[in-house]
Amino acid sequence: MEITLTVNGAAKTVDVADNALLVDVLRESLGLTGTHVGCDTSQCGACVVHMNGDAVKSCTVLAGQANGADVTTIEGIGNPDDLHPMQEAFRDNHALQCGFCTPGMIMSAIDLVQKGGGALDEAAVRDGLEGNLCRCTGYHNIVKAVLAAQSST
Amino acid sequence: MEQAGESRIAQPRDRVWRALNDPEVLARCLDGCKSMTAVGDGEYEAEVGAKVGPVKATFKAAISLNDVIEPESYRLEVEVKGGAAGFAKGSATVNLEEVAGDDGDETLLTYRINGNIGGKLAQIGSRLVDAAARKMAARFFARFAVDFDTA
Amino acid sequence: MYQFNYHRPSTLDEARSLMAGAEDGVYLSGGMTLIPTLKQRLASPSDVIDLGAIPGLTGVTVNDGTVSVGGMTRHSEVAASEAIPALADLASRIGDAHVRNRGTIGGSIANSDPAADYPAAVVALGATVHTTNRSIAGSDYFTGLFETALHDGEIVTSVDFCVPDAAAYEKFPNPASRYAVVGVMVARCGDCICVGVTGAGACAFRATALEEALAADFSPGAVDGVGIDHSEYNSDIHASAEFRGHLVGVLTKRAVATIA
Amino acid sequence: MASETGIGASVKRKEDARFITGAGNYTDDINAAGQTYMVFVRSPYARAKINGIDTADAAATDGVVAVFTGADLAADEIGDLPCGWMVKSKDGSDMVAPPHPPIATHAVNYVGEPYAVVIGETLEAARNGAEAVDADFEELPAVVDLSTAASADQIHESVPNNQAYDWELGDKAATDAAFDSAHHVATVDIVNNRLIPNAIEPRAALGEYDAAAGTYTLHTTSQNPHLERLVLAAFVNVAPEARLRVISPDVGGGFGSKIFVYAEETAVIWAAGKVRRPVKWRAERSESFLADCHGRDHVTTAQLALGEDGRFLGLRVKTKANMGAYLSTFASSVPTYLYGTLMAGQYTTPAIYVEVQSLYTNTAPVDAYRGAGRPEATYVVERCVETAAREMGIDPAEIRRRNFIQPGDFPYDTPVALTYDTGDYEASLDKALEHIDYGGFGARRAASESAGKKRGIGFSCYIEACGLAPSQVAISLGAGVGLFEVGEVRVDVTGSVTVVTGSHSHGQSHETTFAQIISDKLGVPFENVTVLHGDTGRSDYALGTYGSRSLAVGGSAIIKATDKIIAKGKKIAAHMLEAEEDQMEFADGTFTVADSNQSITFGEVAFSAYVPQNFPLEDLEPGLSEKAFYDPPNFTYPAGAHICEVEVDPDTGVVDIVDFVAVDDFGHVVNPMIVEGQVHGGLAQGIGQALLEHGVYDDAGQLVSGSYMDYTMPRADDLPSFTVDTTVTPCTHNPLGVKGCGEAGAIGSTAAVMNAVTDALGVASVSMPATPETVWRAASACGEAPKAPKEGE
Repeated sequence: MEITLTVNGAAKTVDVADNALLVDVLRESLGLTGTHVGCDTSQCGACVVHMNGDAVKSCTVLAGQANGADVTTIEGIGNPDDLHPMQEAFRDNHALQCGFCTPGMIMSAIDLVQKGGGALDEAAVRDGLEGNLCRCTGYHNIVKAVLAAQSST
Repeated sequence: MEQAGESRIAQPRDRVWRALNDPEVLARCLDGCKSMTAVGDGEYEAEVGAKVGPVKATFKAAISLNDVIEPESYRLEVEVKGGAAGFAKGSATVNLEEVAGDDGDETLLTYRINGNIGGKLAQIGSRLVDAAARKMAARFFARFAVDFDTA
Repeated sequence: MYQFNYHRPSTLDEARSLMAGAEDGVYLSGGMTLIPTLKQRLASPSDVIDLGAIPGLTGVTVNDGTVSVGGMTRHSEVAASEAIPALADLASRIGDAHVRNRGTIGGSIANSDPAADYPAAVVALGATVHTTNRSIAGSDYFTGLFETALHDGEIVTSVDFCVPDAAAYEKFPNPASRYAVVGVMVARCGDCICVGVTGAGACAFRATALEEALAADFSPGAVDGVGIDHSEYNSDIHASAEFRGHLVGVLTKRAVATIA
Repeated sequence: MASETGIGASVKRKEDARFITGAGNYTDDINAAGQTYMVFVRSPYARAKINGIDTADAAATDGVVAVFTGADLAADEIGDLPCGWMVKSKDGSDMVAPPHPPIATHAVNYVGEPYAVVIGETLEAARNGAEAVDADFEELPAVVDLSTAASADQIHESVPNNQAYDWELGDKAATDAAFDSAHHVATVDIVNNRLIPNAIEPRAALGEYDAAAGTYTLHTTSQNPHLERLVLAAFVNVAPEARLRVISPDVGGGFGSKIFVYAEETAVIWAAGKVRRPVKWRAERSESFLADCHGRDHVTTAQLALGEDGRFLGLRVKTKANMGAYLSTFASSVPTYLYGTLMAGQYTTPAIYVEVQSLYTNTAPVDAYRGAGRPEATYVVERCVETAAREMGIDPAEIRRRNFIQPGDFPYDTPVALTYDTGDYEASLDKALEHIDYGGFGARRAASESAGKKRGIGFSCYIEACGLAPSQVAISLGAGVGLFEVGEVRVDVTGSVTVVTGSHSHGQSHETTFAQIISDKLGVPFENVTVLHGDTGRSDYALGTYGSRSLAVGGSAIIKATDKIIAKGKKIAAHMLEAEEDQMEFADGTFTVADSNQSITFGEVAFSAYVPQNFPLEDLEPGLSEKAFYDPPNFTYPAGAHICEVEVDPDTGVVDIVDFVAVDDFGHVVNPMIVEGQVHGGLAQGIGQALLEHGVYDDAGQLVSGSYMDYTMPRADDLPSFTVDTTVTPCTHNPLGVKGCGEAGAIGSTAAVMNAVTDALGVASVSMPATPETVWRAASACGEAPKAPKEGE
């Protein structure tokens, strides 16, 4: 079937199987490999993107469900010369090591801060990131980065 | 995984025993059973569509009756292969006891089941195994008890 | 995933006729349980019928002491609603942020996972489940492990909750999955006390012994005298039936303490 | 050069630019034209005979390219997966390792063991084919329980009593004598729970065969591509070493689990040659749970003998270690040379005797997982010490102080084969006590008590042997490989520098740390240094990344190469300045003729090296590129003090870590920011072991904690922010004075947490993981065991 969606601001029409997932569309059809797959039970959060303004796990969205949606991936929020404040905060606070969970973590963190109204404290950030697993950082610096990004935005 | 239960059936013991050895009755009482055929003495093959929430698959089951002490007890063994989902194995030891009821002889059926599952079902669904097994066993023997009214 | 035909009807009637015509169809609402199951190849429906494009099934409306939640309303929207704070609190603790952004109340209660959160509210808050066919009292809705009063092809269109005088939800999450090992919703409406329990049994239920004790004395201490029969409770590597029984008591006390 | 980017500075990472923008290049991001997809058909049984495998339906499935079984690999003379470390039993006999074919042929011995592979045009086709493979299994009773494995059914024909080896270390007679004279003996029974590594990137491989050139290229998620190549070429016989290139691109975490050579990449690269098309495989997470090597899984009884004054007299340890179904790449060394040798801890215990029996079971193979042997050892020692303190009524900080090896005692020979070069254990403990405000603990405990909570504090003073390792020592102890590292420093024509290291980075930040070293030593701007790693086509044979060795060993190799660059540079500079070579000095990126104002910059020397004018070619070759192999003379010995404070809710059994302090001595630190990050990550894994993580097999050998629905990974809301600090006693035998920091968090923290939990509850022991139900049960029965008096109470 054919679906049309907006990805990182650009309209895309792709032909996909009925059983394709949004993450397959992004990684395979569109070559946006910054969105990762780390599990098969919708727990790890490595695949988080924004869909119509909400952070969602793209491994648990069928391509058909994303038909007509506005999707933003890690590739769409900034680039090395013009980083998103959350990307900058992650770098400045050493909030990543192997980098595999990082795109999903950043996309979740952006949604969290946007909806947090500037009022997030450490506990709220830890709570808000429960859907993203990181095995490297112990979360300490991720939490620092999210709080720093909140105050810089 | 082990479960036990009992039900009282307002029928004499040998009638209950006959039913317990009737593949048609067994098939009627087994949730999702699509077919049951005898393939040998006390051996059957069944096709069972199992559904636990969103998990839905059709299994081929081999059923055999062992340690048969007519008309008191037997052990029913089931082995199920579910392809990608894995496998399940279990046994139910069923005992029939004659008890006196208000309107004549009745039968107390007690059962003890145990079993295990393997493959993806065990890996992903362990939290549901006990509850699902309990449900299947309880439903089987409940239907069995009721079956006499309709049969 | 096995192959299936994906449909995205725009009316309830269309959805139902697609279902009626499908060899082995399944409705898709939020997909938070169904999609992982399909990915594991633990189900092979012929047709997946997505309810996401049907208008009129979302939103939280308040009318005369009743809060009506559309069947396709996301958990995050309920979490942000204000009419029943305990219901919003419950919704805010379902899964994780991403589950709340996709999962729906209709999908959750149609699935009737024994460890889902919403069922505790459905049984404790005098709910009525409205479907394409009829209305079902919340207390009659859950019938067993992953089983409900819904018939084949029936779709949950909305759930009405009574606004209680006071209510609180206490949850003991599974440390891994964040499902409820036990969740308890205590609601007080005049003299009527409802205690809805999820996670402990095959499906959500009202703990009547606790309700009676609390009706006589609405205080945490009243829970102590109630023996909780855990013989039919769930048991897994995270919590034995005995521990679940203990937690039902502890969480009930805490909920009572919050609202007493 | 004390600059903003030199040694000691918290430089922001070079790696981050790609990772934070989604431009990382992980194995699964790489696709080859015409690639096929491989799916493994895995055993649902823990133990079964294979009576036959019918692949006809699978082969006939739409889109299936090929189906192979173990017999096909055997026909191509593909060898077994070897274990690279020979351990001998007490009686001098060699360890017994069963044959380990990559794809099972006659029997399967754990759930998840592959017995066939299916290659499809698409992943879906391969999956469909995999479901159509029909094997005739004869299920056998599974051996699951480690404590009874030695007397259970024999799993492998060649392995009597399911025993890999029965090993010992230390002086039994001296230890027995110490116990005879003891005033007090503290005994602990410990289960070191099974852990599943769970790097967030699942393992993956892409194999390609170039028929024209006869060469193989394997992209895979390996921590050490050279080891992968060596084993695949020399032992498994997949391809000649020179015609096999192994590339580890960006790798999403390893923690040990990606050191080993597995069935999957073996099958991928072999099959690529077979079907003459690229073959790709990526693990589903469900596969990772079953088929990645697990960690820990020991059952131990340990006894500490003490004098009346609380001095340690002797330690006796008896351990059963679970190897799983087969002996993985380094599995044999973990419960022996990485475990028994650490039993002295930070203490002067004069007599130690350790016995380890390693056994096979029908579970996934167990091998090194972050810390590898050393967390297990620390847990044994520190639980013994804490137990002794409580039983004897001595403050747990004080009992440790009384027994520490003192700064003046180094180098210190332990009774278990190691020579510690340096350390100051009391300094770390004192700093940690200050951070945690030990004096205020009594008041905090009282406050918790009045809120219905139970508060406890726990200590762990750990030591680790890192910088693996001196080849000489390792080889003499049975290692089948040397353990040196290679570093190559290539100065480019324009004066920028390319460093090639054999140490692969999968989160450890080599691209930054190694660039800092070069920038510091050569005076080259940090941004002009590029670090390459992870490609056997780029660097010489080397050993890779494990055991906190990258900086201590790999960094030292780079320093050694840098010294050669400077020496060569001096030669060139002397030629250019018409001075004598021995007059040349080098500092801050400038070569200067001693006692003169004649100088020339590093960049000018570099340019001249490649545009050689009038070089005396017999004495001075063009070019400025040097390579060095570094083999350390000893292990390094990071050590530290971890203190954990918990609050337990006795009603629910929930343990809340309210404070965690880690003070570590890693010697000199190149990048404090990175080092702190390494500690944080290790702490999360150590705390995870204590409170959350558990690989659970049921009696039939089914892995029932086989997904994130049941295996509890630490999440952000499970952990506190940590207080991390350092003390410094520089390593005495490497040029940077560094010790390694990658594993410390995982080694020290577990015992601290469990000592805190048992302290809070006032019970002698709580089994790991201390889940709510476990703690609730312990709390419900508490009040029996003594609590040690605490300073400030």
